[in-house]
Amino acid sequence: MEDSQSGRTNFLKKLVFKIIPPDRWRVPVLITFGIFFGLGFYIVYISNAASYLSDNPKTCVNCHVMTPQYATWERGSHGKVATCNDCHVPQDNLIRKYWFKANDGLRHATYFTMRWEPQVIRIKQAGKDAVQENCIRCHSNLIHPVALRAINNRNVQDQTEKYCWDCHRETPHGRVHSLSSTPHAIVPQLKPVVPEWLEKITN
Amino acid sequence: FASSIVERRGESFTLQQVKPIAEWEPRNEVWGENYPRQFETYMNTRDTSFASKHGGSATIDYLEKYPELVILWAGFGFSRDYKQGRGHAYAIKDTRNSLRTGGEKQSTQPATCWTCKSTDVPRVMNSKGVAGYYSGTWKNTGHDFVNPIGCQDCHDPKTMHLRITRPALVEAFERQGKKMSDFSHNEMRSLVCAQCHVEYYFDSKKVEGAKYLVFPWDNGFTAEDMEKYYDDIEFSDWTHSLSKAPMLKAQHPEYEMFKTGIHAKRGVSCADCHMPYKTEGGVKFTDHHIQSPLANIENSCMVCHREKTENLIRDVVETQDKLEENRKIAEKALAKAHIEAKAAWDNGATEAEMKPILKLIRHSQWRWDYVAATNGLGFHAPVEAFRVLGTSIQKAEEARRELALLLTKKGVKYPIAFPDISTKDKAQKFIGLKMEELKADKKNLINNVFPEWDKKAKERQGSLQQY
Amino acid sequence: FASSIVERRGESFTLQQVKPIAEWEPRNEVWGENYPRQFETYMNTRDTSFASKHGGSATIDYLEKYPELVILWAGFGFSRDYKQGRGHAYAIKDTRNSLRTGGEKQSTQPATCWTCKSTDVPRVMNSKGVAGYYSGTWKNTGHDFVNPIGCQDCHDPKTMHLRITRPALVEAFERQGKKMSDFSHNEMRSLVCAQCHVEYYFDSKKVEGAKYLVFPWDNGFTAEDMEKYYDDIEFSDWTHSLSKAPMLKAQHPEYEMFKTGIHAKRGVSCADCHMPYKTEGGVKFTDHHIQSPLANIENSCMVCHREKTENLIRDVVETQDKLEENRKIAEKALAKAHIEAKAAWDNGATEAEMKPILKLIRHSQWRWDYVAATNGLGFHAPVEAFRVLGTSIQKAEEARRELALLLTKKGVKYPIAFPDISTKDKAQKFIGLKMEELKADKKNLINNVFPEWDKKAKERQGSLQQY
Ligand code: HEC
Ligand code: HEC
Ligand code: HEC
Ligand code: HEC
Ligand code: HEC
Ligand code: HEC
Ligand code: HEC
Ligand code: HEC
Ligand code: HEC
Ligand code: HEC
Ligand code: HEC
Ligand code: HEC
Ligand code: HEC
Ligand code: HEC
Ligand SMILES: [Ca+2]
Ligand SMILES: [Ca+2]
Repeated sequence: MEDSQSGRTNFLKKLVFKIIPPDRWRVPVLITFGIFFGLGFYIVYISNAASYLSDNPKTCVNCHVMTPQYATWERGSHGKVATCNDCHVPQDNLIRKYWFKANDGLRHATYFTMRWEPQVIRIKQAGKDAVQENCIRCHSNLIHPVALRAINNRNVQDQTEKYCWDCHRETPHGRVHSLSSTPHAIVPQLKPVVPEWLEKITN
Repeated sequence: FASSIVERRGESFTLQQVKPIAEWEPRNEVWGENYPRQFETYMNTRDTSFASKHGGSATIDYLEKYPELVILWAGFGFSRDYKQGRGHAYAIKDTRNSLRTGGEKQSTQPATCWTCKSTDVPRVMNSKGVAGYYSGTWKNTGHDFVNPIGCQDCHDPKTMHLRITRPALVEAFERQGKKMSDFSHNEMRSLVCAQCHVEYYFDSKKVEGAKYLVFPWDNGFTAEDMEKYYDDIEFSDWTHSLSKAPMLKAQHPEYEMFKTGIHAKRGVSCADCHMPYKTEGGVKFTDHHIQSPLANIENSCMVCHREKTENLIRDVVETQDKLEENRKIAEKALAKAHIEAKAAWDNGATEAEMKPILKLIRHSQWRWDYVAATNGLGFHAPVEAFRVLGTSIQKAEEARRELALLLTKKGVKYPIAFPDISTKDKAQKFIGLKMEELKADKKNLINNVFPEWDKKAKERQGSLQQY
Repeated sequence: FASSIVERRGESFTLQQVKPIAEWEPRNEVWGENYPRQFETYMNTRDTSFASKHGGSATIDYLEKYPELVILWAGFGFSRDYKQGRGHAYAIKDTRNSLRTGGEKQSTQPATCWTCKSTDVPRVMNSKGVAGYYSGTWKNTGHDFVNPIGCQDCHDPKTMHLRITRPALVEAFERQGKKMSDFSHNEMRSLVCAQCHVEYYFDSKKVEGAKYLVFPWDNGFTAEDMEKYYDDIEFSDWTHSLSKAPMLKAQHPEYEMFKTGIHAKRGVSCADCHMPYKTEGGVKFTDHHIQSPLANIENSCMVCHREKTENLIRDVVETQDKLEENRKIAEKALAKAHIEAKAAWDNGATEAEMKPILKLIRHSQWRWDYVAATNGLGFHAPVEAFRVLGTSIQKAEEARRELALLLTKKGVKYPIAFPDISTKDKAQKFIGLKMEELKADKKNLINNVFPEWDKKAKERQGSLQQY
């Protein structure tokens, strides 16, 4: 049903070989990288990326492109019981958790800044795996009755065929997904990131 | 780079009119000054590069693709020329150039034909009155209609609210006891399309001298409901030149068909698929590049269906392929029935003998056309399309059985010899169309008359956008 | 909390069985001691109270509802008795009581008929060998099959994993180059059903003296693919007693049809709709009360479709009503074709004249049956069902055209007089069935033979559950 991950490691290997530049290019490449990282840190600062490390869902709506998900989550039953990160970030150990977050956070920030986001954002494979694990983590009592372990444990580990939300299609973000899917939703106001003095000068 | 994040936070959602729009303003480019995003995307309907398996904006010459159609429409304008519709911006151009609207010498269409082609229609209706508008001829009024389908047709210039500008729709609902104000905002997102993408006929009796545009919905929206409506008033669009059957022509009953499908039942509107929302720079707007949604699966279907693009395309095309298979079965049977009916007449069949057969042909072809004329080749409501087609096949074959008996009775050897109608040209020659003459006459119209229309129009409105 | 996933992954995959289950254990109640929830819900398949518009567990006598079927199956067992399937727990009872399995004197069915009815099948196959199992007669082996469809058919007694126990399915896939282990867990949730809910025929040539069960899928799963398969091997289930056509019988191709539908393409399995999860006491388990999902919309459909119950029912029933409309068109045409073919024979038609006509009838009825025999009346794959039905209608009517010509040629007045077949009784009388005799013979079987079967079985297995 879903895109497979095979060939990914192969692809990474090839990428590494491709990325290492020929000798005479190394200096310009290094400089370019420097600029990139510098700017990168600036983005991290200005986009409130530090807040990304917290578990407060409000930090997600720092980016208005996350509004539909926030709005649908907040008004659903999970709005009362689970934060975004309860579902979207691995919860089994701290290293994995923050590695995952950093990875995602930087990619999201880059996409957002570059306006690369598609009209309909779709969850990636790594994200799916994380979410699925989390559904199971909370609802294990419903799907792991002791007597049924044989069937469901196998099912759980081999989750490439069926995700919880293949059946529970409305949980938690609803059926309709798009940047425009909750046009007038009332969500927490964003904190200004432009310092007051700059605000005064520019206005 | 970084500042763009800051900037994007300030993006706002308000609508503002820079320049107020005059009440009857037909020029899309003038509306466009206020709404550049909508105008820009609207102008993209001029792009004719997209072709899907069965649709798209690239021209499909249906008579070439399905030559039987020429036989089915013998004696009627559609046998000369019938193409898959293109973008709204081409509405004027395509109507002018179609051989259905005739040439300089021979042109028989009424002004009513303009109704679904131009933003000038509301303006002219306002000045001449509705019946007055319906009374002219297509050719004499051509100078009045130069702005293709656009903003004026669907929007109120003050508030930009969706509104209905074509009386035929309002009147059809009124006869059913419904007011336009009964409909929800979501329904309006389909009803603006239902002004045009519907079955219609011209009523010559309603107002003396006028070809009044009427939607035949008094009994309901199904093929059978409309068939009964037409039978009851003994209406026919033309008499078939081979079989002499009193025929009906179905035209693009997209709205009627769509209503019976699962998408409509789930509250999906035409605009959801054909005009999906887009968010650009934090501003949400409606994509006015109305076209096949297969050109834009990511924004249209995927909003609701989290599937791979190729799967969604496959689903549509599979349904269409299957529909086409059964459609062709009906088409071929009907073409033979018309030709056999001609043979029966030629061999002395009587009115009384032919009457029940011609009724079967009329009904079969109407039902086939209800399906075939609906754009989307069945996708809008697969179950209903197939159901109606099944009844069409049965009636066509029943007609052929009766014809076989009648022909044998008249001493004709059965099966009779069929002409070669494997291409559009051959089929048109067989039914006696003089295509060269028609094309030459059209050329004169294009060269001698259209420039005058455009000149007059430019004088009237001050500017003339090229589409 | 966080560590729980890691931890649980280490848990062993073995099942805690209160009482280990023997390898060939056919008794559901014994399995049930370990899995009370599944057993309890399984036993609910004895409930016959639910009736939907076209399905449900309450008995529908199809021959009463559609009397044309009697004509369509003249000369074949189905013309005596054909009912809508009931719950799995009735599989033995209904097979025993059906007039298709005959009576004490006259009973012609092979042991192969037991294949899809009993958990005893794997046990007997193991002891007699597959071909040995297929070689007995239904009546002589009756004592061996007393436990209706159940756990043994779908589950491995050690691990409770889903598994395939019927060789016909495995062999069919092997001929296509597929192994059962190629299929995913999700596909297994449909494949366990595909052991029985599929088209089949008995191959008498494969093993001398055996009626070998074969699924005719070598060319593919569509009606046309199987038609070609049967034509190529010149197979027919029987020769029609009126038309003398070499006929095919389609039986419940649910799996084949389902595969062409949108639900299958989206990865939905039979079990999703017919065995949805149920929650009870904080435990989610599979509801083994297999039945019409319309009895249980809340758990089956609504998990995926957040719609009102009545809307979902309406959607199903509307599709079914429409399919029934076209199905009846084909049915009536076919009934007439058979009767007209008889008239043609009666009036001196020759083999050569009849051959092409009989082929049309064979193909038309096969296609009609492919759709009609599929439970769910089209819902499982509406588009495919309608497509196939459309081709069936065309062929039936073509056959009737040829028959009309032939009859006139033979000097018979057309249309011929048709008998009154408006009820099952009248239709059965017309085709010459002596129903009283058949029923009396069945009564003897019930009274004299079944008690012996049950006695033998009880001795063999120690206990006998009443269903
Ligand atoms: C800097 C702006 C920004 C912030 C803050 C942000 N996102 Fe996103 N997010 C995006 C953009 C842009 C995309 C689309 C990227 C793509 O399509 O790959 C996205 C995509 C996603 C996706 C789907 C793609 C995937 O990686 O699987 C998930 C899930 C997601 N975000 C969750 C979150 C959560 C949870 C938070 C808060 C902890 C959050 N986002 C905060 C901008 C942001
Ligand atoms: C109960 C678990 C859960 C919670 C809580 C949750 N999500 Fe999700 N999220 C999901 C699932 C499941 C999907 C995949 C949906 C699909 O593919 O249909 C998803 C998908 C997404 C996507 C990808 C785009 C889309 O619409 O599918 C984004 C972005 C996202 N979530 C952001 C968020 C944000 C931001 C929050 C908190 C405000 C949040 N999620 C809370 C389960 C959750
Ligand atoms: C942090 C724990 C947590 C996670 C992670 C979580 N859930 Fe839940 N979920 C709950 C709780 C607690 C409730 C009960 C809420 C209530 O009763 O209002 C619930 C309720 C539900 C319900 C019933 C109500 C409804 O909204 O339909 C469903 C279905 C469900 N969850 C599915 C999921 C799925 C699917 C996922 C993963 C995408 C998931 N849950 C992830 C804690 C969680
Ligand atoms: C669920 C989505 C959906 C809805 C709702 C919908 N359509 Fe379509 N429409 C399609 C698809 C898919 C096609 C096939 C396009 C193709 O074959 O390239 C199509 C084709 C068409 C076409 C022909 C376009 C072409 O290029 O072949 C027209 C005209 C059309 N639709 C009008 C309408 C109207 C009017 C309505 C409402 C009454 C409507 N549609 C509702 C999806 C939809
Ligand atoms: C005023 C009449 C009118 C209205 C209103 C109208 N249409 Fe059309 N539509 C047409 C005509 C005429 C054409 C064919 C133009 C041509 O071929 O030159 C057309 C063509 C189309 C096409 C084919 C485009 C292509 O590139 O293949 C689609 C799709 C379509 N319309 C959908 C819609 C939808 C959806 C709506 C409502 C949102 C709508 N139309 C409203 C008259 C109208
Ligand atoms: C009720 C609205 C309506 C009326 C009245 C109407 N049309 Fe159209 N016309 C449409 C729509 C909608 C389309 C696009 C869909 C399609 O092509 O099926 C279209 C498409 C066309 C096209 C381009 C495609 C083709 O068929 O080659 C031509 C030319 C055309 N119409 C001519 C005419 C003529 C001539 C008349 C008068 C006899 C007429 N129209 C009356 C709505 C209408
Ligand atoms: C065939 C019908 C049709 C035509 C022609 C049309 N529109 Fe629209 N327009 C719509 C529909 C449908 C919507 C969505 C309305 C809604 O959902 O509230 C819309 C929405 C809009 C909006 C509201 C903001 C938005 O994007 O949703 C503006 C502004 C607009 N159109 C401007 C224009 C302009 C300018 C033109 C001419 C270039 C035009 N429209 C031509 C049907 C049409
Ligand atoms: C606004 C939501 C929405 C949009 C947009 C939409 N659909 Fe659907 N679609 C639905 C719903 C709702 C159903 C009914 C089944 C269900 O509840 O999931 C459905 C059913 C279907 C089905 C199964 C029924 C059938 O007719 O075969 C297909 C295939 C399908 N859609 C394809 C498409 C394609 C292709 C597009 C884009 C052209 C599209 N849909 C756009 C909501 C939508
Ligand atoms: C998407 C849901 C769905 C799936 C998947 C599905 N079915 Fe069904 N099935 C139905 C519905 C709905 C009916 C109609 C019930 C009625 O009319 O009461 C039905 C009817 C039936 C019936 C007749 C029951 C009756 O009471 O009339 C049988 C037998 C059946 N299905 C078997 C299967 C098999 C075997 C599969 C897989 C190969 C399957 N179904 C897959 C929904 C489904
Ligand atoms: C071993 C053969 C066999 C297997 C395996 C099997 N079935 Fe059946 N099924 C039957 C028979 C035989 C009947 C009819 C029983 C009767 O009428 O007495 C039946 C009846 C049914 C009915 C009608 C029940 C009613 O109350 O109307 C449904 C629904 C059904 N099966 C679905 C399924 C599904 C879903 C599966 C797989 C999960 C499945 N079956 C597996 C043989 C089988
Ligand atoms: C490949 C599996 C299979 C074989 C072999 C099979 N059946 Fe069935 N049978 C089924 C299924 C599945 C059903 C339930 C679905 C239905 O009724 O359409 C059923 C239902 C029945 C029913 C109850 C419904 C009715 O038709 O009245 C009877 C009786 C029956 N079968 C008798 C027989 C006989 C006699 C034979 C041998 C000629 C036979 N079966 C061979 C699978 C099979
Ligand atoms: C017609 C096929 C069929 C029959 C008969 C059947 N089952 Fe199942 N059973 C299934 C399917 C399908 C599943 C779901 C398996 C999965 O998704 O992993 C299942 C699941 C189970 C499970 C795992 C837990 C759960 O509920 O999901 C147990 C235990 C079980 N069945 C016991 C039984 C017992 C006991 C019987 C006899 C009374 C029985 N089954 C008869 C098809 C069947
Ligand atoms: C094959 C379809 C299917 C899949 C996959 C599935 N579920 Fe469910 N789930 C159901 C059905 C059906 C119910 C309704 C049972 C009931 O209400 O009795 C349900 C009920 C639930 C409920 C209880 C809802 C309530 O309203 O009380 C929760 C929580 C839940 N599922 C979580 C999950 C999680 C977590 C997963 C992934 C591991 C999952 N489900 C996968 C079909 C599914
Ligand atoms: C496990 C999920 C699932 C279950 C259970 C399910 N469906 Fe669907 N259904 C779908 C999907 C996926 C589609 C395809 C359209 C889409 O993508 O939404 C669909 C499409 C449909 C459609 C439109 C296509 C058609 O065939 O007309 C109808 C109607 C429908 N479902 C009704 C039902 C009914 C009734 C049931 C219960 C008997 C049911 N569904 C059970 C997932 C499901
Ligand atoms: Ca018409
Ligand atoms: Ca068979």
